[in-house]
Amino acid sequence: MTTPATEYSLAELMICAAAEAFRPDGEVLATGIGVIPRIAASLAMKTFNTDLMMTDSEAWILSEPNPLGKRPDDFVQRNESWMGFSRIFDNVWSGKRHAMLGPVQIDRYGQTNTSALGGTYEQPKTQMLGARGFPGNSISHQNSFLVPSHNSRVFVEGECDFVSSIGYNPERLPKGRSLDDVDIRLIVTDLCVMDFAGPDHQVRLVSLHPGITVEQVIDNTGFPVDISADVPTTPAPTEEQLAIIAEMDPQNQRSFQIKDNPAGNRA
Amino acid sequence: MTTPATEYSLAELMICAAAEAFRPDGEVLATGIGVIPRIAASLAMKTFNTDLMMTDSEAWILSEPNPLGKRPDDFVQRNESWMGFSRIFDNVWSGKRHAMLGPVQIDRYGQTNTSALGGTYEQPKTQMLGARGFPGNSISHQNSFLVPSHNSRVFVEGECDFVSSIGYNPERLPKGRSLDDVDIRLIVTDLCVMDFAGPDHQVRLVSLHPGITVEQVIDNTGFPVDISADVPTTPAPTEEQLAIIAEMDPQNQRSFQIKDNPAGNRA
Amino acid sequence: MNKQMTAAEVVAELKDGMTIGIGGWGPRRKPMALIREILRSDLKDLTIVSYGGADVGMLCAAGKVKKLVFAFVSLDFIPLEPYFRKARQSGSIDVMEIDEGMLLLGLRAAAWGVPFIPTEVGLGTDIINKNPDIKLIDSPYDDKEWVAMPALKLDAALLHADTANERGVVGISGPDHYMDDWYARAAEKTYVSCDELVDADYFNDPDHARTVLWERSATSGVVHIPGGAHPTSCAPLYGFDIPHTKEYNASAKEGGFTAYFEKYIEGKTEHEYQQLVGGIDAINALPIPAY
Amino acid sequence: MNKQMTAAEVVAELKDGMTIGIGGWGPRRKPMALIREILRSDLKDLTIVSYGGADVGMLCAAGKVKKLVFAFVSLDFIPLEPYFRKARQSGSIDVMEIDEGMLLLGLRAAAWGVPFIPTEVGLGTDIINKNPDIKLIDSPYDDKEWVAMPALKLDAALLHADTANERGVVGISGPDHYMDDWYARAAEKTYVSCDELVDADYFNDPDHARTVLWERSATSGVVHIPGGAHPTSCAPLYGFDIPHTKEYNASAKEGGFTAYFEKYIEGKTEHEYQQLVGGIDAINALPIPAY
Repeated sequence: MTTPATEYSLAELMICAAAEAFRPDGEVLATGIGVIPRIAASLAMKTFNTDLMMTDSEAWILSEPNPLGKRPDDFVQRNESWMGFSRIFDNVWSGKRHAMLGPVQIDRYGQTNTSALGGTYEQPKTQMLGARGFPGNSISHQNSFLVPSHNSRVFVEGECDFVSSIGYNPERLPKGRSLDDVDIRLIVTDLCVMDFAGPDHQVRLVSLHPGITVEQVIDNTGFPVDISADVPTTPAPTEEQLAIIAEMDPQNQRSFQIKDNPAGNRA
Repeated sequence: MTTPATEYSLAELMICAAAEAFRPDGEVLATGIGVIPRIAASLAMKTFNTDLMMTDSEAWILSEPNPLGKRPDDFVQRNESWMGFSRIFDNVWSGKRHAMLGPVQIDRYGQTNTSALGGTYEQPKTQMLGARGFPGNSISHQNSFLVPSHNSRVFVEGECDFVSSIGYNPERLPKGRSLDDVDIRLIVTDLCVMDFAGPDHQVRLVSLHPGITVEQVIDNTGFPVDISADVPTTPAPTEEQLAIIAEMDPQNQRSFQIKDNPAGNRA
Repeated sequence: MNKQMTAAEVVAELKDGMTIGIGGWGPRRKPMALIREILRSDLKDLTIVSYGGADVGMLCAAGKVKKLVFAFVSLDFIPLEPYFRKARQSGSIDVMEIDEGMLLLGLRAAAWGVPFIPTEVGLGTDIINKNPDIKLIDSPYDDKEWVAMPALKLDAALLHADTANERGVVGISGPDHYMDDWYARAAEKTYVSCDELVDADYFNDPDHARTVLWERSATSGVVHIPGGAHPTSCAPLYGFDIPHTKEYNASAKEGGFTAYFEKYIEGKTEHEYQQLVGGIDAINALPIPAY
Repeated sequence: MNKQMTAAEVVAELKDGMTIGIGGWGPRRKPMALIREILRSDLKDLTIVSYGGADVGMLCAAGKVKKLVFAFVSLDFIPLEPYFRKARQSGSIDVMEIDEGMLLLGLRAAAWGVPFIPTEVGLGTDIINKNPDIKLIDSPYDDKEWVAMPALKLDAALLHADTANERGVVGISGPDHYMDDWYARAAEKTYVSCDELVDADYFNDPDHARTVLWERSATSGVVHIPGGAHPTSCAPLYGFDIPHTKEYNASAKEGGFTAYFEKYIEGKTEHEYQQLVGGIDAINALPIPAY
């Protein structure tokens, strides 16, 4: 699995970068909501972390991830156990899960917003989905975020308008708990990969996508990011990874995930 | 259903008396543990309270009660819903259940003991089953008791050696609750039927089995019983009831429940 | 006991101000025929507890909702529910916004007759800040604080299932029953619409009895309405109606809910509604989606 | 990950003083081969959590038990467990005696990572008086007192199932899984003995996948031991061994546990044990009882 590809899309680069989030997980349920996170989890499960578990997005855990979209009539889904929505919470609260989701706002503490923008809480300017499972996910197990368009409307300067998930905010630390109980892994965007390994859980730049500069990240992030002198470049997908991605996404849904489906190397 | 039988066993009389406990229940799960309580619940379900529910004593709720013992090979069990032991507690805590059980001790408050006799709690003289589900049953739903041998070792003078189930004891009333929250219905013994409708929930004599005297009840009960001047006689089974009992217990297990299987009328 | 009722009889048993739980999940297995009957009634000031989809949107649009207890409201393939958004953005409903798992715990607490279940879910988030009625407690066993998720006691639950019998035995044979069992157990009264009314022998088969998630004592009424979940799905019988849901969604921008309501619901029987959406055969032919 | 282990490897991972949960119910689906392996070991000072049968009796008789968390101990068709009684009547074990449903709540609290679940069960009884470690609490939502049933966190759970695969997917196809799923979820490590080791495709069938009650991430080890529940039952494969259980029960009065242990367990492999009780075919022929 070591032949770097020369041609690949940004979406494919992001899939491979996001798959890395699941590498150290061991045997957990990998939940990737959305096309890129789901292919990322599938790629991890089919390569470097075969102990992962995934669902069919409905009621079954699978021993092999399903390809995206409509499948041939003779397709046999590799069920492993029943996993209705009510049982998902037994898994969430056990901590044996890693969710990768795409919130609308993320602040310097890793707090996210999936619910309401602007106005007041009683009358928001823009109502979105709601808190969903973010409160429970964030305090129960590891989480990563996927941001298809890295800008300072997502990475806000202040706190999120509504805080759906707990982050590394000392002001909100519950009694008897430590900030180390929060476990946010990677943020994968269209510009870079970040984590929370800066000083005092500050957001840190892990790698820049090919052709992206530190300045682009700084300019498009509403809060300071910990940036080392020598930031590595996000590794290109390997040919083997691209083949698995194509197998998992035969209808090329990934090509619609990033505006204009740009190439991965923007140098 | 109105032809009184002239020949019937004491066990059959007790079955019919015990079935009365389930008459006013409406739609609840009737759990009769032991031969007489189970036939009693079956009789109630097949006659005057067809809304009752019963299980197969394993994992299924039935729409018709199973006969006792080994059934013919072509027998079709009338399943209605899965009801594994874990789900039983959802039913218990909903209050929609009536259990009829046979504890080893019953005191004046209707508290019962199924666990330990004599000695200390750390080292009882006689260890029995344990508290089982009695604590939960007693505080969640209505309960009745079946006592095959009415004597003052069962109906103890003081409190039970170990209190497995809550009763009408003001000393043990939990904060914020009322003695009326406790709901003990009938006690059916080989001598009589009793309930807790005396003054301040005192045990009251409801009816005497044919040929049994008030003195026999008093002499064999370790605490005072509320007894009216004119105590009725427990009604004889009807021929129709005996036919159903025979159908539910084709191997006549009921004949082994009371020592020497006496006749119901001991006059 | 024969528990068969009509949808109108169910709605007649509901009262203004009640707390009503609605089963299903987003666009899946919602008791939409019962919801339509509520829309036709003068019922009002309801507190709705739901993993919400168009059920919540329509009730909001029709002004039936005083307060909503929710973790999300979504049409799924259309992420945002238009009429729920309008209600929120106009400040016209009170909300108790909680986590999906907290909603489950609240139903379980109600089902088990306890005032709350402790959880750490919600700590450090605005779920706690925006819900002063949800209390934090100490534990007698550690030095941490915990969220005391209160029991969500329902006056009534409205559910849709594929099979039921007249005694109130309800079978859900699709792959997921969602939290419907907990709605049934948390409610004072539970009303179930069903696609198929089966006879008692149907459940003799252990495979069928396995699809029964609560005792019939937790079912108050059964309404036989084939296709009654439309435009939401009822696996394994039919999928959701994507074109109809798109039309419903678009109505929020063109004509408003009044236009949708007049076209499909007002003064119409469920049979007339079904004719307008293609008829029962078309409903039963809606494909189950794959993800 | 291949999670296959031997019974000896499982017991080697257990440590003195651990809290160990044992699945099944009374004489039903107990991991008896694993229990026998513990009896052969020098493991001691265990806290056992069990809906108890001969598993508890044998561990008590062999002096392995420091403390027992229980609601009952029974052989069912023989109501009282002789060696549990001896242990209690000699005052040789500590106990936490609770209600059957409280035990379930304690496992659930541990599974959900919360310190307790409130319940009214136990109020007014000696369950509370004899267990000073079980605390009463007030509710922020009413003026009543409640029992705070503490989480029963297990260092290990020992379970027996009819099917499993090498990755730790466990299927229980008998009519009842008892509380085994909650034992698996409440435990740091869960070890499962199974009658049949199946390949991965077995669970592709939704009917088989339905028999799986917890994710494989909650299974640490799988031990393939056909007949491993003997003398308890493993429906639908075999019933309990009534004659053998009667002999075990009688041993308490004649010869004591030493005689039973020397005859069936000490220095013997599981295969030798099975030969002494009639062989695996005889075990598989034990009839399932009807009540």
